Amino acid sequence: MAELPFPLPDLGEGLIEATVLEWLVAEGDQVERNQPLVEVETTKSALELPSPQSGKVLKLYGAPGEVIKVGEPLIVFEVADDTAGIVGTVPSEDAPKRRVRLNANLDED
Amino acid sequence: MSETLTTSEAGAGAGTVTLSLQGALNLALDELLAEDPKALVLGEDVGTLGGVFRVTSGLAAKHGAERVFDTPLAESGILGMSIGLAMAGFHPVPEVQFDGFAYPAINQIVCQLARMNYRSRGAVPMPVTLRVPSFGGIRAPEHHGESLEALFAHVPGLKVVSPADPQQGYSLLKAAVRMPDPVIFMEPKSRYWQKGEVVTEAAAAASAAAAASAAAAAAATNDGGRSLGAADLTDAGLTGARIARPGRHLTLVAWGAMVARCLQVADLAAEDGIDVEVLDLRWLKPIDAEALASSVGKTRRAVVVHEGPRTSGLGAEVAQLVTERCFGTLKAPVERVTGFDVPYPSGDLEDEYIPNIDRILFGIQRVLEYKRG
Amino acid sequence: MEMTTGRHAGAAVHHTVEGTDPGLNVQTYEPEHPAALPPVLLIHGFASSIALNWEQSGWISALREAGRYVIAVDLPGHGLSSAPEDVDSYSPSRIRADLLQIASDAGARPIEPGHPDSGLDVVGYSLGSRLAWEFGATQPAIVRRLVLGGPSSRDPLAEFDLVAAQRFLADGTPIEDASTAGLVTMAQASPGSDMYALLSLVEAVKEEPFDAAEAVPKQPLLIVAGEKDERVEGLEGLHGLVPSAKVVVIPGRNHVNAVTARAFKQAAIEFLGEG
Amino acid sequence: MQTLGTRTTAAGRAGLAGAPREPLAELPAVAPVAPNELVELYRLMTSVRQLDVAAISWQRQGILPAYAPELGQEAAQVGSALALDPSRDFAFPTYRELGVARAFGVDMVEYMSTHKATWHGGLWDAATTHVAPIQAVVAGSVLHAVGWAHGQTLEAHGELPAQGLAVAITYLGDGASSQGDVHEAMNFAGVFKAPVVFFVQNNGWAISVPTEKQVAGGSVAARGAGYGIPAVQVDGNDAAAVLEATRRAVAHARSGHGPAIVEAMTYRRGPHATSDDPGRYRTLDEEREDAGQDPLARLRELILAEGAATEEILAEADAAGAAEAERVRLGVIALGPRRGAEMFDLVFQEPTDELLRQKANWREESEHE
Repeated sequence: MAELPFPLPDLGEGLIEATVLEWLVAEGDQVERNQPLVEVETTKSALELPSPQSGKVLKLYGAPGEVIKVGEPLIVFEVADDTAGIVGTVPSEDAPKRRVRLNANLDED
Repeated sequence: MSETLTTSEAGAGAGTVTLSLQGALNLALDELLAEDPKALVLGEDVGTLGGVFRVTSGLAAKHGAERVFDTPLAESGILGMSIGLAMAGFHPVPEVQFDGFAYPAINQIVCQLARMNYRSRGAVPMPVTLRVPSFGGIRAPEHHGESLEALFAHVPGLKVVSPADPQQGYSLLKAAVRMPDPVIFMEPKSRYWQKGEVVTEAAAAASAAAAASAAAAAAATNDGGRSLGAADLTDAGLTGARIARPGRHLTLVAWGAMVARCLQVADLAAEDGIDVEVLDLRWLKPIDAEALASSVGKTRRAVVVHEGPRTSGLGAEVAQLVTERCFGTLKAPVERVTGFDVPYPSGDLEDEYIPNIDRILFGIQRVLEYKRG
Repeated sequence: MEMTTGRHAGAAVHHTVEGTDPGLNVQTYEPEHPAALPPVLLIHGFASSIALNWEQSGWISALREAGRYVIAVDLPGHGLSSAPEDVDSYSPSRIRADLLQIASDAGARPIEPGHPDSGLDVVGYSLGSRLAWEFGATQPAIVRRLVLGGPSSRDPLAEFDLVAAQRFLADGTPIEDASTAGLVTMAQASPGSDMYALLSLVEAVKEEPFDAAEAVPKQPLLIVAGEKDERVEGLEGLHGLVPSAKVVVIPGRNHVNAVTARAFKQAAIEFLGEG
Repeated sequence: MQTLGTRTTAAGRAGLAGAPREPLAELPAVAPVAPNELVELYRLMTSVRQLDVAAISWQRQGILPAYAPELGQEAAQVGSALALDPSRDFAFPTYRELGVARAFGVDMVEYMSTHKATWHGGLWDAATTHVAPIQAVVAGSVLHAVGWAHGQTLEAHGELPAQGLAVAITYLGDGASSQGDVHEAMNFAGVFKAPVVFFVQNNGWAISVPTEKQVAGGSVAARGAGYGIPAVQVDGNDAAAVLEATRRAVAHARSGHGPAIVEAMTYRRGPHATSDDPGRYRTLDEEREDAGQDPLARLRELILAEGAATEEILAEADAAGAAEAERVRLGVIALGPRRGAEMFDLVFQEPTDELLRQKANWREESEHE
């Protein structure tokens, strides 16, 4: 198992900080990728941050009302070693989808 | 056992373990380091961290920081140092962290590693296996997803191999490291997390021993069946291609991550009544021309699928090998479904670039409906 | 052999429209496990967008998770929609007509007894609440339930000092009216919004100011607002017009940050899940 | 050196357990070169000089297609190579290290085979002679020396052997020092404390480009400070000084203190290669002025002045060198082409089927062996 910190990401448009509104997960929770983690408010809007990955929540930073700067730790995950630290994302294994149908007369074979 | 192996589970079949490709490669390296005191693992972040894909996880702790060690961040240095270590009698297994970072090491790979045996007239062999996490599919930044097999396969003096699943990863890595020649080992990084059953060499040996003692008693009732992977683990079973799925109407030729996609396509084609054979080439140099001839000689149709760009891609080599051997019986020219002649695109466009199910189906359809005119 | 062209299976729907084609950006979202309930139309607030008001705030994923098919639209001059030059394209009545067309194109059908997935549920926020109120009141045959977030019975845009705003944009002359100054700041901060389109919208709204009593929706109504929402003057006014309305106040939240609140989403999803 | 900001110690660990000792601030002192060693230097250098001069004429006579002369670098090459023990140390040359190969005991016909276009790397056995095959990418083998040297550290398993570590010596010039691989090699060697000596022959010219247009800062040795590698600059035309400096560098590496750099300031008196025309970039007057005293003549004067040997002994050495050059000439002339089959046979230890097919096809169509 490895610890993986997730800092407050760059929210774009030159925003440098955000205020924690409400945590949607608690320490000890098992979260899935894209599950909402926290509501934050910037000078422009309020938004939910989705989890960048699945894992167990080890530590949360910032009580509601506290300001966190971009790049400062927001949350620490405990993740299985085989998913930690990579560049890129683990591809999802979706059921195969098709739109092309094959059509052949193999009689002459 | 190293840390990554905690992901293994009790195998479904007797004598097998369920491992991710990462775990299978990790196990292979673990066993290689144990059996060969001259084997070394080196590269960026392969030691304490265990590699960015965790393939070398736990190996430094188990086999010592002298044998599994981090190098400074310089690919040419990693390769040049590996060459020197091989000259000193070691069997280095260097890693470049991502395929695109093999480019800074091209001089050492092409001008040095590939030629040292030749230049020294065989006095200085190069038993070096360069592990390269390869191909796309993980929406990574630039140079973190490229398909260099045609580039490597074109270089005299290199051998090139790419495993498609955990069993292949385990067995082919062992075969590669035991070879006295330089091998470029292209790991399909999009398949690192996929799990599969792996017959370890120890399990295969045990099952072979059991089979031998049973054979005497049951020789008369031999049904010709063979246990999973056991034959693949012999030296002979590892030098060529393998039929990943048998079929009658058409051969899909693939390697690395494209094998899994071609197996999906074969299932879909079966819905339309087309029985597709999937040939996992495994070795991209040397290419198993006899296996190609044998498969396409039977199906009389072939589509080769790869992620790398089309022009001068390995698909052209495959097509030519097939044409030389099966021209008379081919029902249609060999079709290629490949990446495009464009720099590897960003994650958002990755699905457009990598051959997808429909593009492969289109390729199959073009072969099926080909009319001589 | 069956062949399909293009990446997206659904072909674009083209209509001949009267006046300018507003070029509205419509996005639809399929749930993974559809519930037998009508589609939900989302209408965002002034100087906001689908992305800001609904996607990044977690509304789309929450609704999809609840099995709801979602139709979202960027208002003219907002988000990915075009910014037509003529003021008419921004008038609330024209927008309501466009919304009806959009909902119908996206598959919403009039309410039909015995068919729980017929009709259309509407969620609006801020300016979107005003549009939703009027839309519900004028389209009883299709609108089934209404959720109004951060609404008010009068329209802050109606009191907007357009001349001061234009002067400010032209040469930086400070805006005296605090409400106008606040709205301009918000609009300037809003990514993707066209400032002059937003002013056209204000102009159009001033021509058709909100009069809640003029048309009162008959549908079941949920009103949600942050406890500290300074714009919710007269929330009581709306409640007075629809005494049966359910009112939820989110503790500690204001007009900007009430939109992401779990309590808001949960109340809305629960309310819209009722038959 | 000025350090900006707070200096901190890196917390990360080098990959090596039981790391060798810290580098010394200065290379250890060694005994002065003994008189009999001066004579040995002379024997080797006169052989090398006569072979080198002869090889240029062989090229003019059509015996060799091309040759890279090392005229003027005899002291740097022989002096440095003599500091090593060819039975256990390993030399990684470029294509201009005749003197090194000769001092390591490489057969000179096998050495000249590379210039005769018989075999790129040369015909000698690199594994037994401990001289790596010739390769043409300047600085290409510098990293190999670091790898080989680190292998010696690994073989020692954290214990310094009684006879010290085997040492790699890698040769590079002022031109090669511009290559990125030299930086990587010095950095790796510094990090791993590899027992390797970087021997830089700064001969003033990389073909037509002078050192001042090649080496920023003017000295390759000065770079050692940045890598924490002790370095010395030495008069590369003074054979005894080169031998002593290299012995100090080797002693540093052998005793587990890690790499060292020796920069021998010398002069390429001849052209870059036999097809080069130095007149296009330097005048004869400049050559005379810059080259300084001929290293062989200088050593001869020193030996006679110190009474280390007589004129007669030196004359015998010259005669032996001339005889050797003649033997090598005959050997080089007698050297036939390699069998074409070697092209195929020596690519891999285990040739591929495809290569064997190509070989069979070649044999059939060319009617060669």
